[in-house]
Amino acid sequence: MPPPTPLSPPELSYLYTSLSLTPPIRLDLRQPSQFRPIIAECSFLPHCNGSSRICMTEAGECIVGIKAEVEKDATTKYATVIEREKWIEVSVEVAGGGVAGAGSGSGGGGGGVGIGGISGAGGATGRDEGDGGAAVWLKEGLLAGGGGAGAGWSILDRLVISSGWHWKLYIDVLLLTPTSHPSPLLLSTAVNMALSSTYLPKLTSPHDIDDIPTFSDDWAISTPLYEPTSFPKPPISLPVVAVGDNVFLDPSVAEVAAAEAGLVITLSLVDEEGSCDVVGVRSMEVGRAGGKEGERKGIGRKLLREMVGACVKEAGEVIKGLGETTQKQMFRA
Amino acid sequence: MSSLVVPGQPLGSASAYIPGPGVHIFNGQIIASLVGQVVTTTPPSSSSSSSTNTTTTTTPTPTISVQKPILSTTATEEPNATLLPEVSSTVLCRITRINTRQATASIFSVNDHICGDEFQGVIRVQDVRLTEVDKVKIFNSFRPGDIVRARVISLGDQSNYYLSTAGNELGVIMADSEMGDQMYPINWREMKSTRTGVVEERKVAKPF
Amino acid sequence: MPIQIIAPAPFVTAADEEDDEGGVRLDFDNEGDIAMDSDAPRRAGRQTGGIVTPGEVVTDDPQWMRGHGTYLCQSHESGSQSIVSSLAGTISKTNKLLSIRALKFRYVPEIGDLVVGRILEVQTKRWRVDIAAPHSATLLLSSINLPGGILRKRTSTDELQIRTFFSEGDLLVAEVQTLSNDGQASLHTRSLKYGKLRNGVFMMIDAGMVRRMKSHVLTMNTSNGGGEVDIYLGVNGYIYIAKHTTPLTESGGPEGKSVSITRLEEEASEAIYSNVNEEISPETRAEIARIACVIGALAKNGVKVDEEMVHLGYEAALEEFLQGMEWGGDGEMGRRVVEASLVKRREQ
Amino acid sequence: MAAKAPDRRRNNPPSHGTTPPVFLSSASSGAVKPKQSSRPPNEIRKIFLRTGLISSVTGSSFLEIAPLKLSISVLGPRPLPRTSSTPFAAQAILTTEVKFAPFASTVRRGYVRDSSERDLGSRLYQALVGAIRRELYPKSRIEVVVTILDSEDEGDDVNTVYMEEGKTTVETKFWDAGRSERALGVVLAGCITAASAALADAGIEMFDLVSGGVATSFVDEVGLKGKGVGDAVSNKLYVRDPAIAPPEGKVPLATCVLGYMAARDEISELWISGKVGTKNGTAEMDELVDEAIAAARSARGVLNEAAKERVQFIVDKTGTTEPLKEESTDVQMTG
Repeated sequence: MPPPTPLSPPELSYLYTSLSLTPPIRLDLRQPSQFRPIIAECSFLPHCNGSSRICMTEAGECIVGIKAEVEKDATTKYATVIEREKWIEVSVEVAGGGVAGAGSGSGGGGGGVGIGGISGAGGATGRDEGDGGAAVWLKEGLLAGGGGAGAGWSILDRLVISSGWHWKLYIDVLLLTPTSHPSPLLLSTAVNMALSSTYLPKLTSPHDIDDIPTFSDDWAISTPLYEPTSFPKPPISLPVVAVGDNVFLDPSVAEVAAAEAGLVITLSLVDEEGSCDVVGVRSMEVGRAGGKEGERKGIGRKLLREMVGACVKEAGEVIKGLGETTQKQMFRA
Repeated sequence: MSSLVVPGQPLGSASAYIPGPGVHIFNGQIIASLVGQVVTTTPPSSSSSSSTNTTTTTTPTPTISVQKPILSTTATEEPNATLLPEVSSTVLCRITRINTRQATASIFSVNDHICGDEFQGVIRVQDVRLTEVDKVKIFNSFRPGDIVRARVISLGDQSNYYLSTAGNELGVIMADSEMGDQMYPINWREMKSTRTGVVEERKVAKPF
Repeated sequence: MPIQIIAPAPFVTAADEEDDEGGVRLDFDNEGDIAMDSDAPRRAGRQTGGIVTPGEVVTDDPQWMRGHGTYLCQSHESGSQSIVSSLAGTISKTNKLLSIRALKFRYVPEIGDLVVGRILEVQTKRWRVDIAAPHSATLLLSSINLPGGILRKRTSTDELQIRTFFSEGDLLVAEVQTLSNDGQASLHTRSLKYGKLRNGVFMMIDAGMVRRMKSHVLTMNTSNGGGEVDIYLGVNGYIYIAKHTTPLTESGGPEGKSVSITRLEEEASEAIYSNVNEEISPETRAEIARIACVIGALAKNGVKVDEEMVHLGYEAALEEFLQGMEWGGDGEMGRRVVEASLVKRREQ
Repeated sequence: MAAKAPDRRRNNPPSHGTTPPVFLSSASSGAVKPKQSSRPPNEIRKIFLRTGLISSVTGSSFLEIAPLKLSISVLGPRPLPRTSSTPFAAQAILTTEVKFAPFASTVRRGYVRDSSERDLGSRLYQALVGAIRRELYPKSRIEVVVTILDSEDEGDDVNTVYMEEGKTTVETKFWDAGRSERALGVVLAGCITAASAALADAGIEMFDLVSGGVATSFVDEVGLKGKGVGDAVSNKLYVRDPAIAPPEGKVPLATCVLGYMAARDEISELWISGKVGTKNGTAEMDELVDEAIAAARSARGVLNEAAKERVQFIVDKTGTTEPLKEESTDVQMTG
């Protein structure tokens, strides 16, 4: 997620030196493993099975709505992998015309309400890696990352209604702040909260009947997609960058531009104590990686360990924190 | 066989050699950045015959470089195949458009090598001639279609390289007259048609 | 907890009221209470800080002239003309001219403004500079100081080397020299006060949050061994905070020996366009970061940034001894610093 | 030089036409699917890699790993497109494009790149971008175009999952979650290795060659069904360069794909998908990454030889002056 205009060389070198000091000095005086505060709200869209709204200082704001629709299995007795993976559909879009002239050129001008430009998966060319393909990446995390207490657990199993029928889950991420490079943390916390707040209507027809299933319309007895007490929890992705030998969580845009290596690590909570499993790791494009002589080109093994270690240490708290916030808000309503 | 190296392969200590083209330094080591043959050249000041011997303590620091051999009939002096115009490289270009301020040209050869893609360059009116710059008229110096030898003076902006023909050996080397027949140079500012004998103005390069 | 998760709060809180000067009161001159007593809605508006909304009648007193952000409207009943606001903002008046200052707006350049900008594009003889205005500004090659003496003639070589002076992404401090008809600004850096920025950090706040002052370049003495720090408060809301450097002025003065003057100029000019930072101690870096956080907190809490507030805020921050995320977004601590500094100001 | 203005929208073929490379059909392959060979888990499949096959581009390579076949062209450094929107680039701009041929997989693919292809492209970009000395090529772009001609992927019988019906809960035998990651991983690793070879063939300066490696961790199927699977670390099986079909009685846990620069011991691109426990800190991940690195090192040996092969051919043919043999060149960088 490099900023639209490059930073000037003195700025970058200032940042780089500050961040590679021991102890490092972040521009906002944060500790290396400290996150910026986020404003979060969930389950506020009445038409959705689950929804969330996340607002971050720098990354902006996004809304996630999850809708579940009843769908007939494409094949009756056999569900191939491809078919099953189609049960979840993720899309990331930018709300058009939000802020006039906001750099990326994706927001349509004027003051329209329509959808301006599609980012993420839509706009990924070779150049904008990192979070390009945001939808692909989010889905990958979901499919791989359900697996808490049993590696065999999959979110897809929760979507089976009866023989021949399943829920089709539409996860729509709407970025209210136009950007071509949405922050992975923003997207993943938003999807995480929305999933935790997703409830599906209770099935009233028997499981083993091939007929169209029927559901109770009482939301009080609806079933949560993710059990609030048990332990597959929706996964969360944490961006982490390295400058020199220092590792920083939740890097700001400028920090990413000055960083030498970056990863987005997807984790899911396994137990009450807050220990996590890594369910996915992806490289993130950072400013200083490569090109010039004397810059670091990749991640050494030791650094990789430190980066993942830092995420694993903090992720439990973050996921738990998000979960608690979700619960609080759910039952307040 | 072992004289071939691949990128990433260490070639020796950075203190023992001066890095030339095709190598870079990492962790105090000279590292190859091309596939090719290692060439060390000792500065001629020292006595030793060509570059046969590797560093001994007395000889001046040799330059080490990696060259990628190319399949070509005439072995030229510039062996690395990928080329981009650089400041002070000599290029051949074809004039594509002219206006009063500048001539736009399409560069097809850099340092005697033909490039795969043509690069766009401009010759601004003040860069046409070394002297009497104020009197230069692009219209009297170049016409579209002329083949010009020029020197790169700046990488310019995002789309154009800046070229200059200020210099005796720089300027039009091939041109057709308005009638479409070939012309030959008669002096540094005129060319004459082979068939009709019409004389046209050009900024002519001095023939070798 | 490594992360702070906040439930969304309702928009305006009473706490904002405390900041009694949030760009409102001070825009009135001393006879501030504009005589428009007949206007009931206006009065109500004034009590909540003098904010008007588009369509709101400001006054129907014919003594006032219509300024920016207002329009004239013929009232149906009385047939009298009244001035109606076309912006959401505060009323400001100069003599008999009534204008509305919007609460939130993009920076509109004015001649003489000191701005911090970032190069967007390099063209043949000029640069396009982002100054947070609706149009990007231009900086002509002829409007900058060229290395090798202030009075040197511009040559065509300079044109070829334009990228060595400023290239894309570079930050600079400049003054608005002229404005074109469509409001596009043309900048100049023909003073040693202006030019390329280095040795520090860049941040941006809302353009409206920087108060126009006599001088927008502050030099602050910091604690904790930070030394002196320069703050460039661009009127456009772009701010640069850097280690203090001795200004590259012609300090040799007229009485200095002519040889040394030229040498000095020579040296100064070479440094102008350098991209290399000086040695900056960790202490200075920490204090620069602290000042950046103070300014950020001030702006976020709706307090206009000026020299006094930066100083007070910095003092308050030192007392609170804040770390990291407490500053952020709606962080309680950031607000505390701002409140503490407001208290300090009242005491003075 | 042709007198007409160059066509910049497409890459022109040479005027005289080209002869497509013809590959000898090995006797064993045919319509019959090759059976899973009983190769040990720590051995990667044989790699066929050759450079310089396409004469009209700056550099090219062709790679074959069992069913996977892909060809890569490198174009450039070439001028940036002459649109006003292109900003000045002090460093070369790298673009990568990965496309499956419509016939490359069991399910036909369209001509327009889909999201997984774009994703592979951006991953390939990440793997290569740091290794290229881009500062040497200002104002230019380098294009890497990958065409996958054949691949092992979804839709195979192996992956059809039978869903048991009845009962109150529907039980599915859906243990093959890592399959598509494995298939894509093998493709990506192949792309990385082959792209390095093509870049080397193009004579583009690089800090190091990047080779791709894949490894998958498997656990016993029975172990999984029981509760508390996290402890099943003991009987973990790591397979380098995994095939689609999992080993007998095993289910995949996590797959790691990486781009590795052996000479610098650095990872330029990392992609892990699947469950990696953190009970022992990052130990479990380390093991997986180490396996993938080992796979990448093995591929690097092939890559080195392939990169040299073409140059050696030229050297032999032109008989250029043998440059002196350096005493230090005997440092062989084979994985």
